[in-house]
Amino acid sequence: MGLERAFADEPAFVPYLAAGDPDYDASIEYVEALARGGADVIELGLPFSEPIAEGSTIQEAVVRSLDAGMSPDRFFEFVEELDVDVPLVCMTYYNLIYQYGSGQGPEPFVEKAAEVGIEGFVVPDLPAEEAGPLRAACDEYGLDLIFIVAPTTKGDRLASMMDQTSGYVYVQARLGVTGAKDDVDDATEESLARIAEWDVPKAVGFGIKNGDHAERIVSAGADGIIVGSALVDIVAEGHENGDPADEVAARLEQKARELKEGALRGAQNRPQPEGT
Amino acid sequence: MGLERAFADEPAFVPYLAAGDPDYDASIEYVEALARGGADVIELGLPFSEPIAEGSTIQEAVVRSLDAGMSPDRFFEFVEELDVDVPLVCMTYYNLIYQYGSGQGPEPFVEKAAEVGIEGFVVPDLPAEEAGPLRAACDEYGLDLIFIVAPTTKGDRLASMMDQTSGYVYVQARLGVTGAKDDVDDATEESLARIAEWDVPKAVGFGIKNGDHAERIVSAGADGIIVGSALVDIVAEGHENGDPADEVAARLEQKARELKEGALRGAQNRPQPEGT
Amino acid sequence: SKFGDYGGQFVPEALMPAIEELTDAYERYVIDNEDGFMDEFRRRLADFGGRPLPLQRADQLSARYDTEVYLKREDLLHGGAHKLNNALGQVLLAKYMGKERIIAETGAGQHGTATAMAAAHLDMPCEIYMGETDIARQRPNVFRMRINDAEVNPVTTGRGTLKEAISETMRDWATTVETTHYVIGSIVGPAPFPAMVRDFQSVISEEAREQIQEQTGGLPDAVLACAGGGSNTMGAFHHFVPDDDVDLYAVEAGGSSLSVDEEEGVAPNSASLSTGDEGVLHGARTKLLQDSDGQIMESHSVSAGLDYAGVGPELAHLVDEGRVTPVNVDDDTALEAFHRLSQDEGIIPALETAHAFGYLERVAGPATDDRAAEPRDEHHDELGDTVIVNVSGRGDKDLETVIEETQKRDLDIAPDMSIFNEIGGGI
Amino acid sequence: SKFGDYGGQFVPEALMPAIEELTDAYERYVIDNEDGFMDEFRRRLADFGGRPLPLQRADQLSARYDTEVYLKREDLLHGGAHKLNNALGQVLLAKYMGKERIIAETGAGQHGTATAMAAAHLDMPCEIYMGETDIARQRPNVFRMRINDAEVNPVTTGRGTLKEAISETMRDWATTVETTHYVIGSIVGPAPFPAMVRDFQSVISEEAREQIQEQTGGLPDAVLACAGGGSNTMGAFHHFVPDDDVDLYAVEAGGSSLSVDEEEGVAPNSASLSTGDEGVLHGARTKLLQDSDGQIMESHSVSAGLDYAGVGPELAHLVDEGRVTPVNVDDDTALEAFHRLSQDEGIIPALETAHAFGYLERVAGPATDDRAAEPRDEHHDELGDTVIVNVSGRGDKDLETVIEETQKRDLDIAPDMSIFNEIGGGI
Repeated sequence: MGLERAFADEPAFVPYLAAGDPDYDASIEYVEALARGGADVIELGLPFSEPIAEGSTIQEAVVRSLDAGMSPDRFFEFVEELDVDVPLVCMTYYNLIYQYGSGQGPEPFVEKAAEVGIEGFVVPDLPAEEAGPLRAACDEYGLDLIFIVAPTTKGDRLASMMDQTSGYVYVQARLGVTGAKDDVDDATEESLARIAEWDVPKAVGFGIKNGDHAERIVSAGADGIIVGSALVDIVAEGHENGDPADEVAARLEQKARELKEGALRGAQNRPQPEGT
Repeated sequence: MGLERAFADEPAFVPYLAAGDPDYDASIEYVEALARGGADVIELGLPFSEPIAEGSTIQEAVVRSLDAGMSPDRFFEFVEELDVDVPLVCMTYYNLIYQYGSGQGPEPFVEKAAEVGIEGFVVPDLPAEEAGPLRAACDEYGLDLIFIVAPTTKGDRLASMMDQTSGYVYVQARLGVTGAKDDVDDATEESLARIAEWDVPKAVGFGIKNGDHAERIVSAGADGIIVGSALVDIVAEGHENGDPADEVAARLEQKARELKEGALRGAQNRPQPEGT
Repeated sequence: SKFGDYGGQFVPEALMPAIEELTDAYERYVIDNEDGFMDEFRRRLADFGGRPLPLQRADQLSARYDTEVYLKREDLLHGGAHKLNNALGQVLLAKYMGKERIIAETGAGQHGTATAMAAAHLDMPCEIYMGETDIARQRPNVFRMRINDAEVNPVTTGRGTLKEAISETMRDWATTVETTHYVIGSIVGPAPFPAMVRDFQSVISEEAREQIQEQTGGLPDAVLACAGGGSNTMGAFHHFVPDDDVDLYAVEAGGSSLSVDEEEGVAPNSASLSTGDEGVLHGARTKLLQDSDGQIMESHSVSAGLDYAGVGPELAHLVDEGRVTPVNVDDDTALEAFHRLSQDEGIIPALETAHAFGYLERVAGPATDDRAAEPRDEHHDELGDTVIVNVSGRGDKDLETVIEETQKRDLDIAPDMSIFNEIGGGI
Repeated sequence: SKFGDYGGQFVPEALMPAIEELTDAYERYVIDNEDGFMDEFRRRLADFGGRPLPLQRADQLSARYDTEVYLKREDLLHGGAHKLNNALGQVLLAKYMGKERIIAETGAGQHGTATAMAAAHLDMPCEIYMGETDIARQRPNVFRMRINDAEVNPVTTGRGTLKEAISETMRDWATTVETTHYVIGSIVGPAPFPAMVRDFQSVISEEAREQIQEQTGGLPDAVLACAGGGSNTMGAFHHFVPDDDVDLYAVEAGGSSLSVDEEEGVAPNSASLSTGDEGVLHGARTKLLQDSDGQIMESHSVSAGLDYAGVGPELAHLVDEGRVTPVNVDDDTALEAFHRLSQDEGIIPALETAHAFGYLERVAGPATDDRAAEPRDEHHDELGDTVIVNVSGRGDKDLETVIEETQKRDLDIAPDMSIFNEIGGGI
């Protein structure tokens, strides 16, 4: 439980890639390029065969990764092999976590993740109501469990999530799944207002494509930005064109830099809070 | 009313052809060939578009004739043009007879038929129950109306038909429609027995293919034989092979001769009635 | 055995004894319920067929036409059309008569499939005659018959369509009358078929008459049914015939035109009640499409099941009497009505059935250029406030035809299907 | 929202408010009949759907198995399968909830067609997601949906089949929850779907339980239903669950084999109750076909409608409790049963349904080499003297598959179709 530290000094840039997309070795290079590009936390997707919460961009990444042989055990090897100095979060679906313990619950998966250096989880199909056992295992091994707050999340549900989330909170900036729309929704400010009193950093995701988007989101009050599809697009395009992995890695690094810089600009623009 | 005369001296040979099969001119030749071959009465089919009582051989003849333009008016021309010295019977379906009078009933058709020299009718879809108007018109113009006695015709129906039939009676030798089976049913004798007291000549049909069949039927007591499919087969085969009409006519004449001679042999074999 | 001057028994002599035997059986079992025949028939119609079937108020159509429109849902009968009412009745009757074998002919295949189902249900061997052209056009129905264990005998004579199949079935029957029953599929053919088939189908109007009274407290102002041979028509009308205030509309297939090509012997419609005249066809005197010689014309309809040159003699009689009003709608109107019922009510009707709805639209629908002269409200004088339409069958069987014919016509109401052209696979 | 340890709500946070709203609506309208919702639902099921549906004694099968076999005739429901019970219920509920739009996913197309029909009937815009591979394989169903005015959205991601269509529908819903209801087609998905779909489908056992008592004076010894997702299964079982003496058999698709190819991630069957183990799929904890990592396996069945890697959580629970017995039959046995029911009873069943009859044959049928050791009479100990089989749907949709799969196998019972190879035309 320490992902908060990545948001402490400046707005955090939190990129996502599906581990093993399009193959194990290239993916190692790509993740390392994101770290070089300024990532503060990296969300690594462990692909599940039924990614019901993903947009088509990430869904296709998941298929590429699975076709190339990714599995939970390979994922843990992947994490161990990574040469990055950035906190890593595992983003996956609950069945993989649950099943790793041969039906005994999430604890064996969390134990193994902690062992290889994972610091937290995002589990898109695990709402707060079903999260008890995973939350307990995370507590046991000192890992964070990050929840997603949607624009539709209101009232009692917010309170219940506030109790359970740690590390940071993933703020879904607008309705829809991980997506590729070009606009940055003005509802970001409103979303942030609803969780203003939460004491975890607020990372905003869904739809951030470039430095300008990043800047506007941070200006609106986000403690960090989460970017997935825009990066996966670069991987997909490189794969389709048969580009060498180092070229694709360079593009990812450059995109990461653009996004991080946008976030930094956003922090400068941010209106000073009144009062405090 | 005089077709009985054709059966008076010796067993009658009654061939059938569809008028106009495969075309008007050839059909004239064919009918005349039958006369030369020894026909005592000729049944000329006036083709109807829905020949429900015919076997497939005659059904196909009907289609050829219709396709070549046969119609009731052409049929009457056909009859007028024929150069034969044999009584002619028109075999057709009731709708053509009925409709010729523009829905006024069968009388106009019968009048026209009488005018061109037709001496009688066989109407396969007109049972005795429905025959009143046609019987009356035939009486008015002096034409015969020939009914078909089936193996299934029994009891009251026989009596009613006996009252109405004139010229000759068409004895269907076995169940089935005009057909092409090779056997001559032994039921012929039984059929004849059922109408033994009728005072019209008994012509037996359905399935007679050759002189031997003809002989056996007459031996069994028939006053005449009716032959259709075996002759239509010759027309069909000639048409399919593109044979010249005169060759086909020669074959028909030969077949007619064979059948007539068979019938004559049959009469010699016939057991002398006891008593009378 | 007559309906006025119509009807009768114009069949080959060899069949007359079978017709007499059938007449006797019809009177004993169907009319007099001997051995509880009708009880068993009704029980099997319920358990096997799914009767009674709903009389459903059509919400969207009622609003559209400002008239209470009720649907008699024969499309829900086992097999997907009213056909089973008759097929089940006749196969059961054949069993009571001690027959050992069932034959039938079929054109579009609906009667064949119903007969095959009924024969399988009652454990009777069954053979269906079908023209080879029709077999190629209607393969799903052919497969259904075979799967129900019926023999399907391809008829190769002539053009290989319904008329040849009828001849071939007659021929079979003429040879096998003693052991075999020929299940005629409509209210046509020699007596007693027209009356018997009507009696089996009259369960439609028997139910509908009770249901409409339960639901509305009164009788309808009009009953609409499509009419080809006329079995669903008379089935839907029969129990309303004595109700003089109930108008009965027999909606025929107007095809592409009501005019006739005598030269080709083709009537591009199947509107024998509207345009035909008296003659003798398939065993009965009735109204039919014929040329001036009396040769039967080739009929036409986009709906294979209406595509017949004759019509039941009882309907011909009721039209002459003025009790039934014959009307017709053309192929285009029927196709539009097919799409309208599918879209507005969630019921995909048979193309036959769609004709009845096409007439409803023509009489009661919103004004169009064609109808500009007739103010909207006038239809109430014609159809009245409450109308029953007989949904004689479902349209799954017609999907291919509808798509093909719709694309030819570019109808406004039709759904856009172009997306599927880009994705492979046959219908 | 749980059935023992099964069930739950494993969905993205964005959907949770919609799930809560639906739970509230389910409790008010379905459970408490607020605003007469259930009355309207039942009225529409009757008028539009054709309920009640018969419980028919199967004469030939009863003789074959020396057991009273009763058929619950869901094949007669409008649309041709039990699917409409649920689709109509959910679309009506969406209307009561003030939703303006319906979405659904479909694999084989049966749920999509039922939803499109219900939406047309209730005048609700409707979009159906369907994988492009499935669109190419199931074109008649695609056309039916379009003809009922539903948009069909081809899903081109992945392999273009059901799983991608489910993801795509979830994605739509996550964006449009405020105005849109997602009609899930079986007793799967997050709570309240499993309970709600079961309630809509439970009309099957409600009717059957009354009918069997009317007809036999007592309860059956066993109820058999095929099980894929399990909606017809729970529908047929629900009201018998408290009757401890009534054995409940869920007949799964054994496919070509019960063994699993972990390497390929393929289970050549869909027998998740028989062979699967606990996991989380599509919003619920249940039994499913997965590899040792927890990745979902590709399932298989000759019947597209059973071809699903999961099963309803309530069924998983009832199996664990010992109340429901999971059994399975393989593709061959199901095909044979398809032909047997078609030939012996005149009912062409869906291939899904045929599995239930395949089990009946295996347990109660005449001795074969495989069964030589089990004497004929023993089945009475197992199934008892009176058995209800749920005929979940009709098989018209399966004709192509059946013919193709039958020809591959050369089954003794299959009708000879070779005659049609000589005559042109596609299916």
